[in-house]
Amino acid sequence: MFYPTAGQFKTSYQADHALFPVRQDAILLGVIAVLAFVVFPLTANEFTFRALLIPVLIYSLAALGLNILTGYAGQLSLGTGAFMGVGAYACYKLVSIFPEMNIVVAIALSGFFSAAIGVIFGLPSLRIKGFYLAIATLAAQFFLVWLFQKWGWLYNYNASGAIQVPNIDLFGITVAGPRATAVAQYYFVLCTVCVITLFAINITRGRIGRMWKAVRDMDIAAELVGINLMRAKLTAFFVSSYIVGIAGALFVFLWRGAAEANLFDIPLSFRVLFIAIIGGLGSVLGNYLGAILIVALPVIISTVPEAFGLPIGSATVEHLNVMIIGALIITFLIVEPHGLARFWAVIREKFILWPFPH
Amino acid sequence: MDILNGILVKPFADMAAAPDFLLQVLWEGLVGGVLYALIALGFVLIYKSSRIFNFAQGIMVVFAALTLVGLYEKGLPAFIALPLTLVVMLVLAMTIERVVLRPLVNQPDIILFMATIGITLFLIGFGELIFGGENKVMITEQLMIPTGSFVFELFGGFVSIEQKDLTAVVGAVLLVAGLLVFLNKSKIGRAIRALGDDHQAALSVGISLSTIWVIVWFIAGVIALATGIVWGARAGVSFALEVIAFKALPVLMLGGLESVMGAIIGGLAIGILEKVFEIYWGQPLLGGNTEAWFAYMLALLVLLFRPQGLFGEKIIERV
Amino acid sequence: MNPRPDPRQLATPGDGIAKGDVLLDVRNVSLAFGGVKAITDISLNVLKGEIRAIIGPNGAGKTSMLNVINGFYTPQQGTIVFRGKERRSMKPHQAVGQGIARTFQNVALFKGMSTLDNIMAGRSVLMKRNIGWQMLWHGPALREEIEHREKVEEIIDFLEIQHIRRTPVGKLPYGLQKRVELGRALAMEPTLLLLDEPMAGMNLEEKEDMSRFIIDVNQQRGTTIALIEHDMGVVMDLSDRVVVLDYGKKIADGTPDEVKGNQDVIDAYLGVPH
Amino acid sequence: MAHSIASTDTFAKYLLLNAERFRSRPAMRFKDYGIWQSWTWEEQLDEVRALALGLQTIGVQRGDKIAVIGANRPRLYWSFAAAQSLGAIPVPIYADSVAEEMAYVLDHAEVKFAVVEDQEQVDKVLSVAERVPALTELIYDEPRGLKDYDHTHLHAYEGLRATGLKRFAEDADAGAAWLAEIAKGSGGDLSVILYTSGTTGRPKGVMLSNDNFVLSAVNGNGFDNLDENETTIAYLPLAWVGDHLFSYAQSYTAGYCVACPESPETINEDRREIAPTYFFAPPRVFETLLTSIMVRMEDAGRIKKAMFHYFLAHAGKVGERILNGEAVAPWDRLKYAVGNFMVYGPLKNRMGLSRMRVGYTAGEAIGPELFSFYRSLGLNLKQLYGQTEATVYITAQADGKIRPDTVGLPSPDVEIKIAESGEVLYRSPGVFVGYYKNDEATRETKTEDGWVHTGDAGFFDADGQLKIIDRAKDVGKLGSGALFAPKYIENTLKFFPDIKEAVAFGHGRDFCAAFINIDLTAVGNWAERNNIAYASYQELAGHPQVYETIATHVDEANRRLAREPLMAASQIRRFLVLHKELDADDGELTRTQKVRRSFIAERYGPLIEALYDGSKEKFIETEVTYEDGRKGIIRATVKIVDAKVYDAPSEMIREAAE
Repeated sequence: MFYPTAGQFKTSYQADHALFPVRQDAILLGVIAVLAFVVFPLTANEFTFRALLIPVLIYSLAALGLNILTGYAGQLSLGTGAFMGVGAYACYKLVSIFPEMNIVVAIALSGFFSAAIGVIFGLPSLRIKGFYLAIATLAAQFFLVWLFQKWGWLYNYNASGAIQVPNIDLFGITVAGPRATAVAQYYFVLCTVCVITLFAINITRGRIGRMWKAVRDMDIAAELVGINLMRAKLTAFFVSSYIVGIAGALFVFLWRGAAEANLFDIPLSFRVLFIAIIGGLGSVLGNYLGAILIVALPVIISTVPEAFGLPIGSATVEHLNVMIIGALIITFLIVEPHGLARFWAVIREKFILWPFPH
Repeated sequence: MDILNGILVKPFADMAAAPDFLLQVLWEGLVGGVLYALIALGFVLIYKSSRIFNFAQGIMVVFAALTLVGLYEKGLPAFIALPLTLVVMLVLAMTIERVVLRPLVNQPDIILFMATIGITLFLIGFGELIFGGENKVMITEQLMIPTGSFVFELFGGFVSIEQKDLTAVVGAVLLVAGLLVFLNKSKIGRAIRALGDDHQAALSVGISLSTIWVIVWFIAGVIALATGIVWGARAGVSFALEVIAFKALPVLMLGGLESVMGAIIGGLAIGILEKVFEIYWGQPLLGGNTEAWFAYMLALLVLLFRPQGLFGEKIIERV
Repeated sequence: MNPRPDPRQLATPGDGIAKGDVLLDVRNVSLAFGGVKAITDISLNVLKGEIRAIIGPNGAGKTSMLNVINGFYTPQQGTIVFRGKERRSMKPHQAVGQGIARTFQNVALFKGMSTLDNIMAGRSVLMKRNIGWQMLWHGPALREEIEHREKVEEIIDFLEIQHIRRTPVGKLPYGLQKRVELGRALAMEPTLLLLDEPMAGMNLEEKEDMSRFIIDVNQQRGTTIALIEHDMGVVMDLSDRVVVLDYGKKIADGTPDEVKGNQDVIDAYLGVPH
Repeated sequence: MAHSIASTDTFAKYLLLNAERFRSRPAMRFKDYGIWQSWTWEEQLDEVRALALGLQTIGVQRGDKIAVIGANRPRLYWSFAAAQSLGAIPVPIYADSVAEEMAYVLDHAEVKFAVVEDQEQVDKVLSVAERVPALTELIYDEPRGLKDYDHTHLHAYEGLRATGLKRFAEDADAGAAWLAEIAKGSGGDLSVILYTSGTTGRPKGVMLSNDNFVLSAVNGNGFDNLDENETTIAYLPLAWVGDHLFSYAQSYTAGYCVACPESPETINEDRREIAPTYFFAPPRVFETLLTSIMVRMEDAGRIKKAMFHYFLAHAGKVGERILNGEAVAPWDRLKYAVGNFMVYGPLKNRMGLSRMRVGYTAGEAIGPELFSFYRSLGLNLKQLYGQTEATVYITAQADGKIRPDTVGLPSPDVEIKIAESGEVLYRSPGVFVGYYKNDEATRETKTEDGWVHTGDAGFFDADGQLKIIDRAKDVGKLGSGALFAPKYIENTLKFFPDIKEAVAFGHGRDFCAAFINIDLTAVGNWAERNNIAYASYQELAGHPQVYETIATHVDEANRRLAREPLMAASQIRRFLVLHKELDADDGELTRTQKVRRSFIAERYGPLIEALYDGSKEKFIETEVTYEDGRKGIIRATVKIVDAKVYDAPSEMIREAAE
């Protein structure tokens, strides 16, 4: 039996509004949680942590942030990378100025900086729509990256112009900096991502989420059912940028360890956008699926030929990689424009309806 | 007071003090603006005819230039490499129509936009795989583009105008003029213009949608090649060139996504203004490299007052 | 124990205006786009508790009139008095706050959302819990969500759309979409409900259903209704009073019978040139 | 409170008992406002008491008849209990009956009060109120649209309930008096009057006592080990004896939970959500279910379809034997297990039957193939043979002793004998008191010593299981003298999803011939897939390709009939596809959707003649009644087709043993 849903009924709205109204979904999530919290840490090696698990989680989070803005509220943004940068630099400055500050607090606070900047750059969304707005978000992208380069205070006037993450402990365990172990960082990122995902799900399925979707689907109608467009859009920019900022802070502090301004340039924005779109706009799950695909793909492309004994130069791998990602994006858009999340939804629906085709 | 002085007085004093330098700056800005305008023109054409925001326009510039240089490096003479490059652009247009546009017809705008980003990535990877990633020199002389420069003595100083820049400007003017004639006078051109408004009307001209798309993308490819040659002559050919594609975007915001005139005027305006700003304000006050964002900030400001761009049509919302 | 609220208790809360008093008074309103006059010096009123129809041929200015009433357009001249408050312009979402809800000529639902979510979205303005509670979901935010879900379920029950509760509205047939849209407007608990051609594009059976719902809304919930219709037949049976517009001008106002006998109205509908 | 009453012989007493022994166990669920609103036994007691106390205020007294009209919803079931608690007698009436039929029953039963569902029923009752002099007060559940009605004799259920609650809260005596009223009730009292739709003539009011229902229900519970852990779904008409037993009497005696669906449109979804453990459906429901399964599978991909049919075939081979606990080869068992994973399990899940422990089908004979199909999936579906006059149970199949072609052994405490004429007679504690105000009919049906004529012909087979052939009066003889059992033939035809209804003729004739009604869903779907355009039912029914399809079904049916020694003679020689759907509104079907053969024979006389005179087609005019009551005429030229007949098997015909 695939997805036996018979006999699952709700006697209260509370049960009907549960996170997983269908029991099998909850079981599936439980299995994934066991994998993520127990099996992976026990089995993964340093390379897997650094090249797959941690980046997947961080990119998922960034894509989740973008997805809230683009997928839920319908405001296309091309400046995600720069907002990640704001989070990262904010966290760096907080840690430099208040070395005693708990890293969790520092990261949580750094999100507010990117959220504030996000709201400022979101203001034009009240007047500008569609692609015009997308281009407007590029203004944030280019301006902020320029600022990261030119404003020495941000990187403590380092000669290199880069920010370096110091060793930071949490409850006696080093979680950031050169001394941190991959496992510790993995757990830190995993927990953060889980908590924020839960919050994001809750927001998107409640009143605010509906307001966003209403604005996305038809903004005039949304206004005429009493939704304040300005507030709805700016809330979306705020929440989105907050999450993106956190992802940026994690990106530097829990993964890269150091960063220069151009790390946050347009390629990063696009990478996150790909994840959100290939994963599926308007879905939380999609961000994870998209991130797994985009992060794992280069690893696969570089390891598979080797496994078959075909040595390929690293430059060639890089070029092939870019090419394949491009082709994959097009293929995915043609096959399932609504992304991997929809793909899964269709499969799940098939399982539920099995053996019937529809 | 120093700051106010630096912002409000000193730049203008500098301009007045060295008008020859100002002229030089304006010329440089103009040349840059011509290039922006050309790229923006490619965007506008495609957007008008198919509602696709073609992010790949910038990379088509690089791809075209790279193909030209690459073919030359493989030993083909320039007069063969140039038409061959045009053929490559035609094949590219046909491939895109067949592989990308046709399966994605009727999808939401954002999906098509993403698809063009996919095309961008593919072309980058493909181009680098075949021609290599290193910087190449444009075959300026082989294409018989003059490389000298005219020097005018003016206002007690001198202004230097490179001949290839002049060629670029003249070439661009000719290209745009030809394009306008094509769009306004030929049957296909009218069909392309009609397409933006109404698919059915365009189809009644008797040309299939696929053909029109191929033609439009091919024209965009030709414009890209022209841009690539000119820009390559100035800065060399490499994928770093793709950044100029981003420069074309604020031009579109200013000019409106559907206006050919808007693209030209917006391009020139941004080219000149960003140069002037960089020289007189950016470098002395902000540490330079303001060209990275100036155009965007300018466009953003303009849009706040005219959300449809300077030349876009006003949208009246109806329910 | 078991919440089975009596639908009769759903009537909108009192606002000090008794049934039969003037609820909405449109005074000498004119509206033009550029040089084109959409509405010329029209006055009309809507009494509390009635079904008021605005009819007229295409281009008579009916929709513009609704747009003026709910703040989407600002008239160049004239004022609007709603519940005793005079104003010329306001934001559409403020109109909702004052108790004016509406539906649209061409269904304007949120296509990506289910029937339930669409109607829930209609209650956005009545929900207050901030983002902090929303994030946690449990506690006040959940209570609020459930409270409003109960109201929405009453509307779903009322409109007999239980079987499409979870269906994305984009997949519904047109007639049902119109019903969902009415549901969304009802969810706002309006004092005045504006319906823009509620029966456009429907077959006879659907029209009859919709008429029944409109009457039930008016009677059960005590909602005052102003509706626009192109087709005179249905309206005459439905409404208490009718105002007829033609080329942006008011040409008749009165009970259905009075209007039916009016020569200007007959001319307008027969298309006598001006 | 000590409600415990030693001798629980009425449902009101069971209610008190259950509120004590089952307290917070669910008694009733109702999908309303999007969720399953639930009531525990304690809450159910509160509800029933509130209504009873409210009913008292409008004058309900012992012996009054209270009509109950509407769909399956808790408040109407509570009306039964509330009325009975006061000694009044509920008279449930089919909600879909037209005003005319309703007027007769209301008047005949001398109904004084009526509890109805909504405006539609209020209007219907009011429209005939003049003809029902006894009727004084009308109570409605759904207030929608009734606001402006004159409320002098019209009462909102909600209002009565509120009054009742208030009385109970404010007046301690009211509650005590109510308990005293309950105590007055006894087993011999009339419990309910159920009007049987009857295939001919006016409906008759079957009077059933508390003893009838309580004893039958308790016996039924014991027979199938039903207790408070079961769940059932109530979706069949309230006025039907089966529903009264399964959704009311057995629930009260066993203490299990009854779930009411949200609306008729959502019944399938609601059943899936609830997944009843105890389920009842007439063959028609199982037929529709099977048809929709097959139709939906038609759209599946080739591989999936092949897989589906492969495993169904395997289930057909070994499924029933596994269910019956017989020996099956391990390899077959393994294959069945795979099939269960891939097909049977998901199928049961989609049908909402995956938790079904006991399922019954009754009301009319179920086609053996249809029956076997469900059993082969692993569903413990059983047949039951019963009547309103018997309070349902006459025979039932015991677990493990199930054969598709019999209706089982006599139920507990039921005696059965077969009359000379072949008619089945029974005697049991469930035997009805009599027909209301119709002693003559009572005498015709029930003998002095308590034996009841079923009107069905049947015989006991070698295992002692009862086999019903047909209605006693319908069983006829072909011209050759061979047995002609029309229903048996019709059921054979109806196994095919394309065939919705069939009417067989042959009594006194040379051969057997049939009318066939296509199933619009199944055939329409097929037409769509084959790009066959049609504008109406009539056009589709007359389509040559449809005829071809039906002809292959008739051919297959004849092969099957040929295998049955008793039936081989009545293979179908000629048939036609009827141009209109048989419809209860036209009197062609009963309200329970049984074919009214004699009426049809009269109405379509010319067609029958054409079947036997060898003509190739026949023109006919038929009067029809539309949903809104208007009448119209439809005309058609109906084609008649010959079918192939097969040789009977050579083995000896085993005649009925008794």
